[in-house]
Amino acid sequence: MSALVCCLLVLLILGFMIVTGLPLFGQSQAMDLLTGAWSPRNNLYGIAPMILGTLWISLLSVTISFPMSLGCAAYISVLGGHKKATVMKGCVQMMTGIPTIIYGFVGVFLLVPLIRETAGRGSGMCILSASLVLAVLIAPTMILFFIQSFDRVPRSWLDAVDALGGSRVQKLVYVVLPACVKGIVTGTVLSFGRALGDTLVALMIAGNAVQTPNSLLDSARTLTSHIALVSAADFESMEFKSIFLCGAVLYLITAVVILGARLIEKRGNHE
Amino acid sequence: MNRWGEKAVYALSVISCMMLFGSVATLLCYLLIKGLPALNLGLIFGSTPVGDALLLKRQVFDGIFPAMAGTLALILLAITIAVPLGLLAGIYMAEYSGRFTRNVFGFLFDLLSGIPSIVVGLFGFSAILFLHHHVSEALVPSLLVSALSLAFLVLPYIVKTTQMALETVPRQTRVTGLALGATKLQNIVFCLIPESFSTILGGIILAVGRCAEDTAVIMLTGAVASAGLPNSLFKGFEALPFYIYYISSQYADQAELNQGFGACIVLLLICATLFILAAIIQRKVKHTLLYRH
Amino acid sequence: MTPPKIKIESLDFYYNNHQILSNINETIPENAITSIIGPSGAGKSTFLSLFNRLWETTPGARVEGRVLARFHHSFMDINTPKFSVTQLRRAVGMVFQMPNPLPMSIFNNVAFPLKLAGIKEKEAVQNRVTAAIKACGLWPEVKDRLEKKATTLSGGQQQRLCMARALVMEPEILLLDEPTSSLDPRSGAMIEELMVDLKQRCTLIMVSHQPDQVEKIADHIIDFTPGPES
Amino acid sequence: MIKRAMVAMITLCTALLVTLPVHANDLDRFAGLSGDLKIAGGTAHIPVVKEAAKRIMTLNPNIRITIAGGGSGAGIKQVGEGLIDIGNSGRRPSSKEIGTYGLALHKWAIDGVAVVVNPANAVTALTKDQLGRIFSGEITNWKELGGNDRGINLYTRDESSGTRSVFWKKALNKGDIALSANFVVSNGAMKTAVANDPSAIGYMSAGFVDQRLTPVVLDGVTPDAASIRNGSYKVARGLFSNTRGEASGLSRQFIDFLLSDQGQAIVKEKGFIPVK
Repeated sequence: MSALVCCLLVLLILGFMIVTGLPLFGQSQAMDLLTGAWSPRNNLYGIAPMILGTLWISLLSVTISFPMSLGCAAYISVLGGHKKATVMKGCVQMMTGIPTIIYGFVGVFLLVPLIRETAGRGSGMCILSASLVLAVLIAPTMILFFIQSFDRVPRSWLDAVDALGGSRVQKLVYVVLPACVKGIVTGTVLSFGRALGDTLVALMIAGNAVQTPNSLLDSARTLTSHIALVSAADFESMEFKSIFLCGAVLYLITAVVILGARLIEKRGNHE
Repeated sequence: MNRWGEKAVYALSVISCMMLFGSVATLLCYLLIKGLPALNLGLIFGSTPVGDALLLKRQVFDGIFPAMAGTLALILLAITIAVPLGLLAGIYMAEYSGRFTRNVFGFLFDLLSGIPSIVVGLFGFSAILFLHHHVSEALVPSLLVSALSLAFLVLPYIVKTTQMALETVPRQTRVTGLALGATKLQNIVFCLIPESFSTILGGIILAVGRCAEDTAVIMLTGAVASAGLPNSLFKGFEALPFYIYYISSQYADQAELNQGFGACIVLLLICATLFILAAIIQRKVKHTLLYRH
Repeated sequence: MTPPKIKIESLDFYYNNHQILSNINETIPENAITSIIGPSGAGKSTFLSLFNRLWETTPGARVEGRVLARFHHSFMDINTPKFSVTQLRRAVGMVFQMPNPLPMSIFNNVAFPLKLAGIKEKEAVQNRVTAAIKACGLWPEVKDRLEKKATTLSGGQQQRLCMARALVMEPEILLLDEPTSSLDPRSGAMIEELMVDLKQRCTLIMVSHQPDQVEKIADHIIDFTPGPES
Repeated sequence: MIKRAMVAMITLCTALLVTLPVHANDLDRFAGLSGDLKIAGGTAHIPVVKEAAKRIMTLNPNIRITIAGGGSGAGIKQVGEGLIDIGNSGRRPSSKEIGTYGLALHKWAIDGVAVVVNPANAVTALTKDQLGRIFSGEITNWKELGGNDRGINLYTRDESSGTRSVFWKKALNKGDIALSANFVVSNGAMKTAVANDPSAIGYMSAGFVDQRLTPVVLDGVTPDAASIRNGSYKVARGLFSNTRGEASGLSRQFIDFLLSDQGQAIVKEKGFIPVK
C-alpha cells in the first residue's frame, strides 16, 4: 500500500513539473527553451546556459574524482595492508557523513581565494572551484561503490593469483579490475548523478552567472542553483515557471542515469 | 608487467589516497582552526542566560540555539513521517511483492532516491503554493512542509535499507520460524525484523543524518533567517544548515562569520555522532531489543 | 511394522521446469524412524520439505501428486489449500543440519513456537518448555542459565535445544535433516539416543549420510540412489 | 508567604528596570499583544527589521517575528498573495502591483544604492559612463581605469532585487549588464563577495557600506548620508514596508514602531537615513 503511495508520488512530481512548465511551451518552442539564452528583460527564458553549466561542472567533477576514487578503492581493497585498509575504509565511510553545506562553506573561504590568486583572473567563483569541491564530495560514495564491487570478486580467483605467486598489483590489474568493469562504470554513472543533483556547492562556489561558459575559470550557473536562486522570485512570472522546466530536465537526466546504471547491472547479472 | 609499471600503479593509488585524505583533512583542520575559538556557550545561546534559554523563558537572538532546536524539530517530524511508511513499503517490497511489481517499484524507488533534493524542495514549495491558492490562505511554507518534503527525500532510502536487510536474512533463519509454525506475518515480525533490526536501525539513523544536513529542500520550503524557537507546524523555522548557508553569503562582521564556523563544527559534530552511532548499532547491537517481555 | 502415518502417492516435484522427484510412492510407518538415504542432489532434503510444505518458500517450486497424512483418524492430503500450512507446521516439527537457535535466550527459544501459536498462559508455557528441555536431556546443563543467550551453548547443546524447540508443540511428526552431521561424535550419539526415545511420541523422518547411523537406528529406509534403469 | 511574595515582586521589578531599554515608551504599543508576524522581501531592510524584532520580542515574548529575505520582488508578491504579513521592498512598488494587490505602502527610510569596490582597489571614482561600460562588459580590466592590471569581476543581483532595479534605472540608465556577472542573492551577500574579491565591483544598499569595502565616488559625489539626504547623490530610493490593504494589528504596530523615535533611531544607527 504505502509502496504504491510512494510510487504515485514519484509520478506526481514529474507530472507537476511538466504541467507547471507548460505555459513556457506556449510562448515559444520547447527546443528554443532548452537551447536558447536567458534574458528575462527580452522575454528570453532559455535554460541552455544552465544545462551547459550543469554538464560542465558535473562532468569535470567526475573526471577529477574518478581516478582519485579508483586509486583509493584499489588501495583499500587490494593494495594496502588489511589493518590500514580497515581504518581507511572507516574514514571514507565517515566522509560520506560530512554535510554538503560544510564543503560549500569551506570552499567559499578557503578554495575560492586560492583559485582566484593562483589563476590571477576571475573571481575564484568558477567552474573549476565548484568541480574540485564536488569531486571531493562525491569521492567517498564512489570509493565505497568500487570497494563493494571489488569485494564481490570470488575469493577463489584471488587465491589462485596468490598461489601462482602474483603480487598485489598484478592481482589488481589482471583479475580485479577486469572483473569489475561493470561495477566501476555503474558507480561512476551513479556518482555523476549525485554531482548533477547537488545544489549547495554550485550555488555557493560556481558564481551563478548566466552565461555559456567558455573556460574553467568562468562563472557558471547550474540547473539546481538556478532553481534555488529564482524560486524566491515573483511566482507568476515566466522566470519562475522556467524553473519547472529545469526541474523536469534534472528529473529526466536523473532517470536516464539510473536507468543506465540498472541496465548495466542487469547485463552483468546475465553473464 | 614490469617492476616499474607495478611500482607506478602502486604509487598512483597511494597518491590518490593522499589527495583525497589530504583535502578532507585540510578542510577539517581549517574548520577546526577557524571554528574552535568560537565554540562556547555564547555561540549557542548568545547573550541570553543559558538557564533562561533552556527553560524557554527568554528568546535567544545572537546564538544558534533556535537553529539547533529547529533542526531537531525538523528531524523528529520528518523521521516520524518517513519511518512507518518506509518500513511498511520495505516489508512489502521484500516479502509480499511479486516479481513484476518489485522490478517496477524498485526502479521508481531508485529514481526517487536519485532526484536532486532541490527538485523535491521545489515540488514541496509549489505544492504548498497550490494549496495556498486553492484550499486555504493559512497554508504557507512552514516546518510541516519542510518535514514532509524531507520525509519524501529519505523515504526511498529507508525503503531500500529495509528491503535489503530483509532480503539478506539467510535462508536458514528465514525458514526457522516457518518450520516452527509461524504465519508469514509472525515470521516477519518475530524472526526477520529482529534479525535485520540493527541494519534497519542503522539505516534510519543515516536518514536522520541526511535530514540534519539537508539545505536545498528546506531553503525552498520554509526555513527562514530568523524565527526564534519552533513553536508551530505551520510557521517558518530556523535550521542549522540554512543558518550556515545564510552566514556564508552575508555575514555582517567577523564575529558573525566566526559564528558560522562555530555552527559548522556543531553541525559536523551532530552528523558525526549520528554516523558513529549508526556504525556501532549496525555492528554491535544484537536483536534483543524486540524480545523484551 | 507399525501402521502407516503418511502415504505418498505418485508424487512429482518440479523446480521451475526441472524435475527433481518423479513418481514417488512411499509409506511412512508411525512411531518409527524412517531414514532417507542417497547421494547428494538426489532430492532428499526436498523430499523432507514435502511434509511441512517448507518447499513453498522456494520460488518456482511445484508439486504434483498427493501426500496423505493421518493426524486424527483419517488420511488427508496436506497439499490441499484448505489444509492450513501454519497448523501443519505446528504439528510437524523440524530440525536442520546446522543448529539454528534464534538470537534470544535459551528459554525464549523453546517458548517461541508457543508464542507463535498464541499460548500465553505463563504456567503452561513454563511447564511445556521445561518438559521439552528435559525430554532432550538438556535440563541439567541449562537449568541455571535459561536467560542466557542460546548462542552461548555448544554446537551439540544448540542442536538439542533446537530439538526441544521442535518438540514443545508436541508434534506428531518430526523431520530431521542430517541432524548430527555438523556435530562431534559424542554429541551426535546423544542426539541418536534421543531420537530412539522419541519414537514413542512421534513419527521421525530423517535424512542421513552416515550408513552406521542408519543401520543403528532406522526402522525403515527410503533409498534415493538412482536405480540402473534411470 | 506575604514576605516571599513581596521579595518576588521586588525582584521582578528590579529585573524589569534593568532590562527595560531607555526608549521603553515606543515599545509600549506592543504591551499585551501576541501572535505572529511574518516579514520577508528586500534584503537591505534586514538589519533594521532584525534589530526592531529583537527589541520587541525581548520585551514581549508572546510576539514572534520571522524574517526572511528573497528580494523586493518576492516581498511584494508574497505579501500580495497573503503568504506573509509585511513585504519589504527596496523600490516603490509599481502602480500595477499596488493595484493588483491593494498594497499599502509605508516608507520608513531613505537609502542610496552605492557602487562598491574592494578596499585594495586603487580606482575609487567613476563616471556614470564608465560605470555603464564596466557593467556592459566593455571595460574588462581595472588598468583601463587607472587601476592595477586585473580583470574586472562583476557582481550583480537577480531580477527580483529592488536594489538592482534602482541601480539599473538610475545608475546604468537601463543599460545592459554583462552575462558574465556573478550573481549574489542579497545585499549582505554582495558585501561579502566584494569584500573578499580584490577585483570586484558591485552595487548595494549604502546603509551596508562599512570599512570592509570602498564606496565609489560617482560623478564626483560620494554616496553618504549627507549627499543622499540632500539629493545630490542621485541613485537613491526609499525603503518600503508594504501590507495588503491598510496595515492592522501587529503589522500596524510594527510599522508604527519603525516610524517612532526609537525605530528611526535604529534606522540611523544601521546606516540609513530616517524619514522623520
